[in-house]
Amino acid sequence: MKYSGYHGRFGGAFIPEILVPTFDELEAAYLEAKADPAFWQEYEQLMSTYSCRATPITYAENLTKYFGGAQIYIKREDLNHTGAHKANNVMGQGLLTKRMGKKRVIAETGAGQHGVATATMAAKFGFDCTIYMGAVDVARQRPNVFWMEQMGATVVAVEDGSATLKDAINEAFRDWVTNMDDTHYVLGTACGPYPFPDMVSWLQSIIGKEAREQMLERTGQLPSRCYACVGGGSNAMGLFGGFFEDESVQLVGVEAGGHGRGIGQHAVRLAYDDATVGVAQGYKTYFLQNTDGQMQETHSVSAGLDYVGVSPILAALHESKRVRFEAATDAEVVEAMQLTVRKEGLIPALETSHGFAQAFKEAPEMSKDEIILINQSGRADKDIFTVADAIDDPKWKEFIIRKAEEYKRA
Amino acid sequence: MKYSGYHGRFGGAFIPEILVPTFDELEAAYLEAKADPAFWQEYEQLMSTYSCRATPITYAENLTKYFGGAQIYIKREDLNHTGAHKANNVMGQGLLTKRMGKKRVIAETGAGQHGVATATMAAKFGFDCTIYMGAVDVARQRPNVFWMEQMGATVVAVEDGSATLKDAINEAFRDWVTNMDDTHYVLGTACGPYPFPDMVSWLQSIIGKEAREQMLERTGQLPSRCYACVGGGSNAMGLFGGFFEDESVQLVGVEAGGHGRGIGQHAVRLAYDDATVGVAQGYKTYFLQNTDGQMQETHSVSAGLDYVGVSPILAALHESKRVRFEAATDAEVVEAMQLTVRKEGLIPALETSHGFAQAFKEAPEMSKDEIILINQSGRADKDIFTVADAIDDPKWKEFIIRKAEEYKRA
Amino acid sequence: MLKSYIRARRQQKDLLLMTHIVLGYPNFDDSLRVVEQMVEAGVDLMELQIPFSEPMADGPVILHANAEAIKAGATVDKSLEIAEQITRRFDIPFLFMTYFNILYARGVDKFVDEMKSIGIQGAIVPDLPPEEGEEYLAAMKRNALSPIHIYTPNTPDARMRQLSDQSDGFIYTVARKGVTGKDTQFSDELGDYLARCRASTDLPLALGFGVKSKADMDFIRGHADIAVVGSETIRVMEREGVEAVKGFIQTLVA
Amino acid sequence: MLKSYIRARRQQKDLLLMTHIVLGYPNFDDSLRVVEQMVEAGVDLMELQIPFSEPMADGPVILHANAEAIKAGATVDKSLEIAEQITRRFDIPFLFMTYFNILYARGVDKFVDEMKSIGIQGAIVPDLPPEEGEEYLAAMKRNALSPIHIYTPNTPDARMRQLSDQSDGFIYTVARKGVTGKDTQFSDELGDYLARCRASTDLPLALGFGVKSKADMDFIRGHADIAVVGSETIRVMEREGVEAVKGFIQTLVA
Ligand SMILES: Cc1ncc(COP(=O)(O)O)c(C=O)c1O
Ligand SMILES: Cc1ncc(COP(=O)(O)O)c(C=O)c1O
Repeated sequence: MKYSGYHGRFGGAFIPEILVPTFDELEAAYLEAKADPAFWQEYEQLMSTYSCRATPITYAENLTKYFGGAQIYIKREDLNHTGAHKANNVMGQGLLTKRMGKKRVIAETGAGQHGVATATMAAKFGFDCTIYMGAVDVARQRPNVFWMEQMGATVVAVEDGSATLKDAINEAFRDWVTNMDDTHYVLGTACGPYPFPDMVSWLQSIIGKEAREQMLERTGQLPSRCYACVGGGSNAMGLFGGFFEDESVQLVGVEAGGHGRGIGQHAVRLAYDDATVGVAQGYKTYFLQNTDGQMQETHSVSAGLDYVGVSPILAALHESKRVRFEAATDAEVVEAMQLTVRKEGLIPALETSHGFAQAFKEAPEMSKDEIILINQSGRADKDIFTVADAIDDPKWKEFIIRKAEEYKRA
Repeated sequence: MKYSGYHGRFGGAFIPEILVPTFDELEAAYLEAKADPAFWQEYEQLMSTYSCRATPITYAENLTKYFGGAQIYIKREDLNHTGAHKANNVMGQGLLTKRMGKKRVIAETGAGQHGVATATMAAKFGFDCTIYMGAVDVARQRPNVFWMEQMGATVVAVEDGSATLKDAINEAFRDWVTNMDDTHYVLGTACGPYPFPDMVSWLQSIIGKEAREQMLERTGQLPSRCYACVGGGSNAMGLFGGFFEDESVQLVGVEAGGHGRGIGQHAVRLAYDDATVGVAQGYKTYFLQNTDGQMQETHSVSAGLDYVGVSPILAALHESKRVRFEAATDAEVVEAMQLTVRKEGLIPALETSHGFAQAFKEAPEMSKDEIILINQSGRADKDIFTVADAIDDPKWKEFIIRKAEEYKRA
Repeated sequence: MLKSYIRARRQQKDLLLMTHIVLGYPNFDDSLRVVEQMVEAGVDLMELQIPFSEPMADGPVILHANAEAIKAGATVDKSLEIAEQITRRFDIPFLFMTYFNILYARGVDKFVDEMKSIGIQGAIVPDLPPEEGEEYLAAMKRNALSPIHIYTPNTPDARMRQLSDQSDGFIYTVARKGVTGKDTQFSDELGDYLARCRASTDLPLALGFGVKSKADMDFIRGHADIAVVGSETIRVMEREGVEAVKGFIQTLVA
Repeated sequence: MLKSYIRARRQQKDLLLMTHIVLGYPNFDDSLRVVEQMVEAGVDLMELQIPFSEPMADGPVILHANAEAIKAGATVDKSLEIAEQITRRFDIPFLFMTYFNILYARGVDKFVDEMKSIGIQGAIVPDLPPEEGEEYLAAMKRNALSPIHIYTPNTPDARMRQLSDQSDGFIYTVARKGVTGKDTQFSDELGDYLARCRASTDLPLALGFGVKSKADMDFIRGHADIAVVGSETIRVMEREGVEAVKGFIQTLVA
C-alpha cells in the first residue's frame, strides 16, 4: 500500500498475507476515487436520488426550551434510506466495488443496520451478498434479518466466540481471504485495517460537510459543540469531519456506558480507563481486553455500540485532545430517547441516543447564544424489540405472547 | 360554509348540526391559508427541515430492465419522517391547528401510520393528542401503538362495529362533537366532509408539484402514466395533483383487490362494480354497502387500503374518466413488493405495493421511450408483522414464539 | 299535524315526554313491547330509530343498540313494517330517527312517501343539515311531514332562525355538546341557551341529551315543551328487562 | 538454527512433516500428550499455537480450539510454561504460532526474549505483515529466532522476495486461498505456484492448508520440503481421542 494508515500511534493494517494484494487494490481504488471529483459527484448524485441527501437539520425547539440553555439542532441521518447513516458508507463502497469490477459483497453486522444497508445496496447494484451476524444478534434482531433475506442476501449466523459483532467481523475476513478475487468486504464502520478507517470516514464526511454549510446558512454561526455516539466511530467521524478545521467547535464523542465502569459492564474504549492499546481485527487502537490481550465481553443496551474496539482515527483524536470522549449509561440513554420522542416527535436509535444523552447533560449549562448540533445517526423504529425491552413495556409483551399463540395454533 | 364541497355529484358535508360552526371555522382557516402564500412557504419550510422534502425521485433501473418496457421512476414518499406521505397532511394540519389556536388534536388510524404521524406532529407542536384505532387494528398493529404512546398520545381502542378504520372515524367524530372548542380533528385522508377532501388533497399536492418539476428536470419529459394506490385517496390525489392539467399524462389509481371480486372480498370502490353511491362518515361517494345502505366488511392485505369509502374527488375523477381505476389482488401485491425489494432495495408498504403491482402489469407493454412514475407512499419496515404474515415466513414465527417464551419466563 | 298535536297536548301538561327506541334491538318483538310500555306509561311522542351501521352522532349505548340490531337481522324493510304496526296500534305521534344513507339508499322520495303511508309524522336525520337536504325537505313538505332539525349550544342565532325555517313540528335542542347518552349539567347557562332557542323559533322545543331523572324533568319544565329521554331507557331495559321500562317512565312523569 | 536443522533433516527424508496444536485445547495435559504422540510418530517440527480470542485467519476447527482453550483457562503465562516443558522434553524444533496482540500485550521484546529463553525457535504471526513488524523482526534477529512468513497463491513475485528477505527458517506457503482447515485441490496449478515460490527464496518451503492424507503428502513430495498438517489432527483428536493422533500421523509418514 502507498500509505501506512497510521494516525498517531493508531491504525495500520495488520492483515493476513493473502489479503495484501486485495488491500493494495482497495487502497488504489480508494485513493483514485478520492482524487477524482467525478466520484464524489456520482456519490452525491446517488445519495440525493436513492436516499434523501442532503438530510435536513431540525431545530429542536421544544428540547431547547426544556433545557433552557444552548440551542439544540439535530442532523437527521435517520431520514436516510434504511434509516441510518450506514447508508452513506455502504452506497459509497458500492460505487467502489463497481469500480473494482467485483460482483459480490460481504459485510458484518451487529444490530443489523449495516447488514440491511449492505443488502439494500447489493440489491440496487445487483451484487451477490452475504452478511455475517453473530448468532446472538440474529436471534435478537430478527426483523433486520428478515429484511436482509427479503433483499436476497444470505445471512450467516456466526456461532463462534461471543457470537456478536466482533466474531462476525472475523468471519467476514475468513470469507474474504477465500473469495477476495470477486468479493469486496464492505466494512461498516471507521475501524479495521487501513484504508477502511480513512475510507469510511471520508465517505461519511458527507454528513459534516452538509451540516457545516447548513448551520451557517440557517443560523449564521457554527455550533459550539457537536455530539455523536461512538460505536466503531463512523457517524462521529462523519459529523466531525466537517468541523476539524474549526477550532472553536468542540467535538464530543459519546460511548456506551452500559451499566457503568468496570470491564464487562460497558463498551467504553476512550472515556473510561478500562481499555488498553492493542492490535486486533487488523488494526491498532484501544481495545477492551485483558492483560493477555484477549478481547473481553462488552455490554450496551444498543447493539450498534457494543464493540471492543474503536476507530483508530478517533483514538488519535482522543490523544491529541481534538475530540472529547464521554460515556452515557443505558439508563440515561433510554431516558434521553424517551424525552426526545415525546418533545420532538423524533425517534433516535438507542445508539444515537447516547449523543442526545450527553448533549442533554451539557445544554442547560451553556448560554442561549450557543448552538449545539447532535448527529441523529439513525431511527429506532426498526429496533422496536430492543426498545420495547429497554423500556420493559408490558403491552408489548402481551402482544408478542398473543401473536405467538396465533402462530402456534396455525 | 362558503362552498358546498361538491365534485360532480360527490362530496358535500353531511355533518351533525353541532359541528356546523366548527366546519365554518375550519373552512375559513383552510381558505385563508390557501390564499396566503406565506402559509405554503411555512409548510414547505417545515417539511424541508423536519421531514426531508423535496423527497427524491429514484430511477428504478433494475426493474426497468427486468420488464423491458417503460422507464420506471419512483417518487419517494417513504423517505418522509415517520415513513409515509401521511406526514405531509399531518404537518400541514398541524400548522392550521396552530392558526386556529387549538391545543388538542385527535385522529383516526387504521394501519397506524396516520396515528403515528399525528402523534409525532402533536409532540412537535406541543398539542395533546388522542388517537382512535379499531380494537382489531390495535391488536394487530402494536408496534405503531407503541410509538404513539411513546410520543405521549392516548390511543383509544374502538370496540364498536367492525372495530376497524371506519369505526375509528365515527369515534373520532364523537370526540369532536364534544370537544370541538379546543380540538382539531386531523382526518388522515382525502375523505370525510368538506373541506377535508379538498384540504388534504391540497396539502398532499406538494408531492405532485415536486414530482412534475423533478421529472422535467431529470428526464426532460412528463411521465406517460402515474400510479398511486388508493385507500382514502390522499397519496393518489397528492401525486395526481401535479399532473391534472397535463392531458397526456394518464393517471392510474389502484385499489385493494384483496381476494378478488365479490363484496366482502376486497376494498375496491371504483374499479369493480360492487360499490354504490351513498352517504356516510359525512360525505357522499361510492361505498361498499348493501342495498339498505349498511356498510359491509372489506378485506385487504394492507390495513391502510381496507376502507369502505373513497375520496369524493376521486369518485368524480372516475366518472369524468380523468383517472383510471384498477385493482391489484393481495397475491399480486405481495409479489410486487418482494420483487421491488429484491431488485431495487426499496421496501414499499403493502398499501404502496398496489401501485407497483399495477405498474408492473402495464410497463412491459409500453415503449422504452415512455416513462411511468409510481408513488411510493410509504415504507413497509414498520409493518413487519403484517408483511411477515403475508409472506408466511416460518423463521419470523419461530422468532416470535421464542420471544414470547422469554417474556413468559421473565 | 305534529305541531298542533304538541300545542294541544301542552295545554294539558306543562312538559311533554318524548322517548326513543332502536327498532330491532334486541329484536322486533321487544321493540313492540317497549313501545307498548312507554305509551301506557304516558309518553307523548316517540322516536323510532332505524338502525345504521355508522351512527356517527350517537353515543355508546345507542351505537351498541344499532350494531346489535343489524347483527340480529334488522333491515329497513322490517323496520318500516314494524313501524307501521306501531303507528296502527298506538295513538301518539311517531317520528323516524335515522341517518341519511338509509333514506338515500332507498331513494329519498320513496322513503318519505313510505313514511307517510305507514303513518310516521316526522323525521330526525342528524347527519343531514338543510344545506344537503333539498330533496328530503321537498319530499317532507309534499307529504306534509315534519322535518325536525337540531339546535346546539354553539348554534348562532342566525342559523337557529334558518333551521327553524326549514323545520316543522318542533325543534330538537340538545342540552350540551357531545353525543347521545352522556350526563348533562342542567345549569343556569342551559337556561340562557334555551331562552335563546325560544327567541329564535315559533316551534315547540324539545330538549334532549342526558335526561334521565325526575329532577332533570323538573329543571326542564318551563324552559322547553318536550323532554327527550333516549339512552337511559335502553340502559334500563338492558339492566332490568323490557318490563322495567314502564316503571322507569312513570317515575319521570310522576 | 532452524534452517540448518531442516536442511540436515532433508538429507535423510524427502519430505518433512510439521504439525500443529493449540496449546490448552482441550487442556494443557492433553496438549503435552498430543505432542508426545506426534514426536513419537516421527514429526519433524511443530507449531504451538497460543490461543487468541480473535483468530481471524483460522478456520472453524482451529477457531473453535482457540475459543475452548481460553474458556478452559488458557493464559499466555501457562502457554509459555507448557511450551518450556515441551521444548525441554522433546528434541525437535518448536515454533510459536499466534496473533500479534498476544505479543503486543506482553511487550514484543519481552515476549520474544521469553521465546528464546524457553527454547522456541521461531514464530508465525499471521496478522503481522513485515510492514508492521519492525520491532518484532528486530527482536527475533537479536535473539537469533526465525520469523516465518507466508506465501500465498496471489503473492506477487516481488513481494515473495521481500518476504523472504524478512524471513528465516523456512517459508510457509499456503496451498490455496482461504482459512486453515479446508480442502485443497492439489493440482498442476499448485505445482506452478510452488515452482514460483521456490524460485523466489533460498529458504526451505513448508506447504500448508488442507493436508490430510498420505496422498496429499505424496503429491507435495518433490514440490516442498515440509508438509504442514494442522486442522486434521485436531479433528482426529476430537473424533477419536488423543491416543489416535499417533496412528494418524504414522499413516501420513508411512
Ligand atoms: C443508528 C446507529 N448509530 C450509530 C451506530 C454506531 O456505529 P458508528 O460508531 O460507526 O457510527 C450504529 C451501528 O449499528 C447505528 O446503527
Ligand atoms: C403507506 C400508505 N399508503 C397509502 C395509504 C392509503 O391512504 P391514502 O389512499 O389516503 O393515500 C396508507 C394508509 O394508511 C398508507 O399508510
